[in-house]
Amino acid sequence: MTSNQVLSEVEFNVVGKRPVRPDGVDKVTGRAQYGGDTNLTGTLQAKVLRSPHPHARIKSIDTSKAESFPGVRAVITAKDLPLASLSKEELGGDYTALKFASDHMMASDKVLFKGHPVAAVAAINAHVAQSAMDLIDVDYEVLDSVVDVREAMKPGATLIHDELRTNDMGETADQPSNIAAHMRYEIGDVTKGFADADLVMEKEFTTATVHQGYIEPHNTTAFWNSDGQLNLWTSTQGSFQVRATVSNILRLPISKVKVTPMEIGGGFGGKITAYLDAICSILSKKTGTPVKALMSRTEVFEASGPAPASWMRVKIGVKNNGTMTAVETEMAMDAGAYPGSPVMQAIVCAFACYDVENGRIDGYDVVVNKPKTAAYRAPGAPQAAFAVESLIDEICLNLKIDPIEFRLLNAAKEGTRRIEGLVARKIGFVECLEAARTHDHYKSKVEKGTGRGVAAGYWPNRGFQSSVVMTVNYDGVVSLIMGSVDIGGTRASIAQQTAETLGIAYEDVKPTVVDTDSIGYTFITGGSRTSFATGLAAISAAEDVKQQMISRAAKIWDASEDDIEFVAGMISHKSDEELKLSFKDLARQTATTGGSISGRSSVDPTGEGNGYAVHIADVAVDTETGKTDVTRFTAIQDAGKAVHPSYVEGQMQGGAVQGIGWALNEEYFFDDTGKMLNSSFLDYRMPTTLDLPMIDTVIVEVANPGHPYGVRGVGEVAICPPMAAVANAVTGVTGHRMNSLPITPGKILEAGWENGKS
Amino acid sequence: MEPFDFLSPSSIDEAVQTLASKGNQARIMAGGTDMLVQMRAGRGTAPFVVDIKDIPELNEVSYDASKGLTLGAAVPCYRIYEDKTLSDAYPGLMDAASLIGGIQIQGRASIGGNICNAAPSGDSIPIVIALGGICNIAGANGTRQLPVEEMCTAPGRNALEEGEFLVSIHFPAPQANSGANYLRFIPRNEMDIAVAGVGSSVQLDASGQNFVSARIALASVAPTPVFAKEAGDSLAGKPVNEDTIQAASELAQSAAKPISDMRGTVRQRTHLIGVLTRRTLNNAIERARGA
Amino acid sequence: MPTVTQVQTTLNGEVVNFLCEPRQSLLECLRDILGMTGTKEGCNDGNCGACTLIMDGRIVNSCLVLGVEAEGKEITTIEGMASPEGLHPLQQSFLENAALQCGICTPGFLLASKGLLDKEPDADEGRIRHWLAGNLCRCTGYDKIVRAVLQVSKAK
Amino acid sequence: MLELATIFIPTMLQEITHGIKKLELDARNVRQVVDELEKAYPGIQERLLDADEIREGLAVVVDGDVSVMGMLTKVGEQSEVHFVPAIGGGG
Repeated sequence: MTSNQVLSEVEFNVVGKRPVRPDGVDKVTGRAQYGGDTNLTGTLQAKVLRSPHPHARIKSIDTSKAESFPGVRAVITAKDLPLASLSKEELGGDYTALKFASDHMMASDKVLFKGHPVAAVAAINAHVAQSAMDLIDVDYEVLDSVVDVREAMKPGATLIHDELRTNDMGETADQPSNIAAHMRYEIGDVTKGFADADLVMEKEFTTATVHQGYIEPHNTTAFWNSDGQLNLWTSTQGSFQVRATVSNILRLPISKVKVTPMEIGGGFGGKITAYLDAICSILSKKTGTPVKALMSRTEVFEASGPAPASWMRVKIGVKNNGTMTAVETEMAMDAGAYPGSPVMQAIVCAFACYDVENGRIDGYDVVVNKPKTAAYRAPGAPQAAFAVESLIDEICLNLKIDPIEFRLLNAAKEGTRRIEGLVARKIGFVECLEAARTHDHYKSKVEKGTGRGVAAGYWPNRGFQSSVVMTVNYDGVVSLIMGSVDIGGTRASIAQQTAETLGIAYEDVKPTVVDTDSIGYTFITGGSRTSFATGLAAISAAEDVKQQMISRAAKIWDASEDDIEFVAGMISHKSDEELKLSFKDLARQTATTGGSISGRSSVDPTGEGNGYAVHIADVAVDTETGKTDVTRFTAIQDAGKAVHPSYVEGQMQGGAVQGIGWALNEEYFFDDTGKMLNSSFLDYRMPTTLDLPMIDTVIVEVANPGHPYGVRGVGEVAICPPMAAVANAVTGVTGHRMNSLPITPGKILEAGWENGKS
Repeated sequence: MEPFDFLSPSSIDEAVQTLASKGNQARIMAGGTDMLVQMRAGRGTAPFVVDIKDIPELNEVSYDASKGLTLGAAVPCYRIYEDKTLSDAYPGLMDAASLIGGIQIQGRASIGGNICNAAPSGDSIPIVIALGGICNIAGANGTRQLPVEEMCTAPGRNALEEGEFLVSIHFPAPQANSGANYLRFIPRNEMDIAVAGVGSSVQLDASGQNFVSARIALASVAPTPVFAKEAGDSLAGKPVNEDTIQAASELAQSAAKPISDMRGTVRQRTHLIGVLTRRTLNNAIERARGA
Repeated sequence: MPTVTQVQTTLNGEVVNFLCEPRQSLLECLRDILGMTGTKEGCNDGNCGACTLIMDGRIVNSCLVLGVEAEGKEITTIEGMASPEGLHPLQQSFLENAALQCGICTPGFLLASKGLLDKEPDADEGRIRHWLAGNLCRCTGYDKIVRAVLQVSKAK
Repeated sequence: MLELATIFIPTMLQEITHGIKKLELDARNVRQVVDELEKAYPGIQERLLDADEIREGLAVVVDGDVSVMGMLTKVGEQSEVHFVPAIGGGG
């Protein structure tokens, strides 16, 4: 049994192969230029002064000592932001949204989390900036803080925003509250569904705040030129997103802002939000020189956006044969200091694996005194999957039904209507479950002292806008220009789709990621959309090239375009066998037939890729110490079509391992007031090489009907099943249901003590 | 980081003079793996950093089966576990040296530095105490010796007077039929701070069935590493069996005065001390019998 | 102004002189003074391994080495791993095995792996996992990295 | 005879539609859908729209395709129209 299987339905020439990535050599030789490697002549270094308090009113800020510190060139506070100088009327639009965005970048009146920026210094180097920053006096009036999501929801809880009122799908509540929004979706008759059940189980689950843990800290370099043009070189998942944020906060027309995305050292959703860009921009405007900022690891933990902690209640009714009759969940996720947790996305994902007639989901978006949460790989879905898949495991144990059989019995398939109402098109969940059932891992004996858990997950994989331009060089090599930042190999996967469409060699496509002035709007790299949506743009641009090449051939042969076809990289006359040109031959002749050829496309695909995954985890537990070890792990996932199977496997393995970390050891420790206590890689315990086995993979390929090669998108769903798979495995060996993440050794011991075992 | 001047004396005398002239303005650096992190966080910054790695005595590793081991205070961990003679003679020391940080840290961090850093969780300290390590300290008034168990006085504070520095640690020669082991409990398998740690050394009689003596020390369960003297002493002259080991582990538990923090609760830590004491004693016994 | 010290070191086989402040780490000196940005900063406190380089034959975190300590040392960074003849076998293996996604941890992993295989050319999976525990990667789940190192290890 | 589009009323707005979960309408785009809904159930428009665009956090889905044309999105005969949570992205 090989450890990496690909269950292919269709073979292509380039798509589905494993070429070396175009940016590979630069990345193994240290030549690749990441954001932090940017070094323009005369660059100043910036440091951001951050609040030591999770909740406080800023009474005054005295920057005078810092300003006069030798080597300091500028000091700014929120007073330097347009929010401070323009009236509500001048700002127009949604004043609250702008205030939230601007205050998140730098607090104007209150700090809402430890690490909240209050001032920034630009100096000749980072040491000087740091020393000067320590001289800034901020007078705070410390306020009570609220940290726990359920505490924050209680009536009478300390209010974080005086004006925030619950938005119940367009209806605003009368009283202020920390509940920013509530949303409910319901299908069928839930009461009747539960009444029809033979067994109804209900449990509560919680998960801790976790971080994406990308290894490269946030960084940016800004240069606000004297002509008014603002240039940014930064590490981001979305250069256009940075442009939008900066232009919004600084009240600049977007055309005045150019963002050059540098190589990015990981993001997983956490590098969608722009934290440093506006700050460096203002410092650059004040100093007239480029200004660069690099977050420390502590700043990354305390002041970028982690994934929310959550509380969830899940209730499931089943018949004795295992058929689900009704489901219900309430989910509350903490948004951090400003509204916008991913709970609304969790609503779509929570029960999307199952075909169930009756269901109700309530989601609450709750503000607390923690850093504002950001996207993290399938935002919202992993928490929901942990709760739902854990309870399903409990039901399987109760009914003595095999967990894969149970899921097969209830699996969502083509035509299944989800609770929010949408109907599944062709999806591969059943195929994933079947691949799991027949996998060597699942058939193997469970070792003594070890438990085995199974869990599933779902992510919709929606499309969004992408733009691609490609030019045909005279040597037949195609320059592929795109706006999608390459985090994990998308240059390769887009080049492969381009080569496949043009019928040319992969090596004859040269991809480049360009700045916001050089390509049409392109949405973030995230949400498992890039290989799918930017792939669609590349395919469409390649079709544009093909059409133009047909018209060139028509000129050369003095034939009608209708008589010419472009098949597998050959341009030929349909009826005259003599008239035939390879892509390269014709490329050479473009100079004399009207000049270079450029293809272009901007797309905004509307369908969903619908990713499903099933994971199997074996976890050994030392019941005397509570220590866990993942001894075997298999990730099975429907990729639709794996464009580059190695990088698909990498996404599956990486997602699984982030999930294993989330399951077992990763968490923000906060004191009672909301101060993070473990803001380092030493104490925020991400898995190391020594904590893991090889991660076996099975790529299932059930083609996505919405993409010519069947691509679905693969990055997100891989993180949805592992927490429950691991938790279910731990339950298997300890006999205790672990309903709170992370499942630390301490919690395992406590569970044993409470139940009078071990 | 605040600016500092970097001084690297090349002899003990020079170091003594340097430290005497700078007084409390100087901070001593060996591997720097703890110190640089602290200074970067604004803790313990000083106008002068005195690097003692150029001093020959601080790099000394001399082992003699009859005299024991003298381990220079700046000797990085890898030199212990990569030296087969040393790791055979002091397997407990090897246990600790090979789990401080990752391989990169072990290329720089030293046992001496670990002791002077005086963290309650210092991974090498319990085993050095269990092995009866003695600190050789140099200062303006000459040299003095101090048992390792007296070196740590509070979290991050050691018994060195101003102007003094640790030159080396001396370990008695391993006795016949002796063995030692250090284990810590961490949630991951590497790169972590001990939730609890136990170092045990035992000497058995020729039959291997009875304890001659034992020393047990604990990490992460008090403001300083703990020498659980009564726990070790309880084994002297006793037969090797589950009951005597259990009794010793219970004494070790009562010597532990842990707090609850983000790494663990009082109950968890006390429980772990019991488990780890048993496990380290059993491993040490096995090594003693195999030796 | 803070004291500035001249440091002479052998960097990737060449003798190099540079001026630095004592408080500057070797990582800073490489990146900010010498312009060698292949060595990456991930945490600046010795817990991620992104800044790993080889100093006198040992792998170290360059964020925990002062620039002044490089005096008289021999240092290998990622920039010194490939030769004009081509990539180092580990670099080639990382490419072929897709052992990198974002690539930020890659230089550190390559240097750490080189440090291992230079000493133990036949390191097995267990040894590789133990040796690389000080290098964090968040993208790959380590599987392909370990395989890439194993491939070179077995080749020897 | 013209076939009507089926509009699924989000659960939270069914209080406005007196418990009606879905209804059929003659509408050729999302704007007409909203207009028709407002005619039948005054007050529903302001729950769906914000400044004449679909409210932030919501997406209109017509026949399984997420609308990218907002109020201009075409609604066909026998189309299914849903107002569902918007989905962003992760990593």
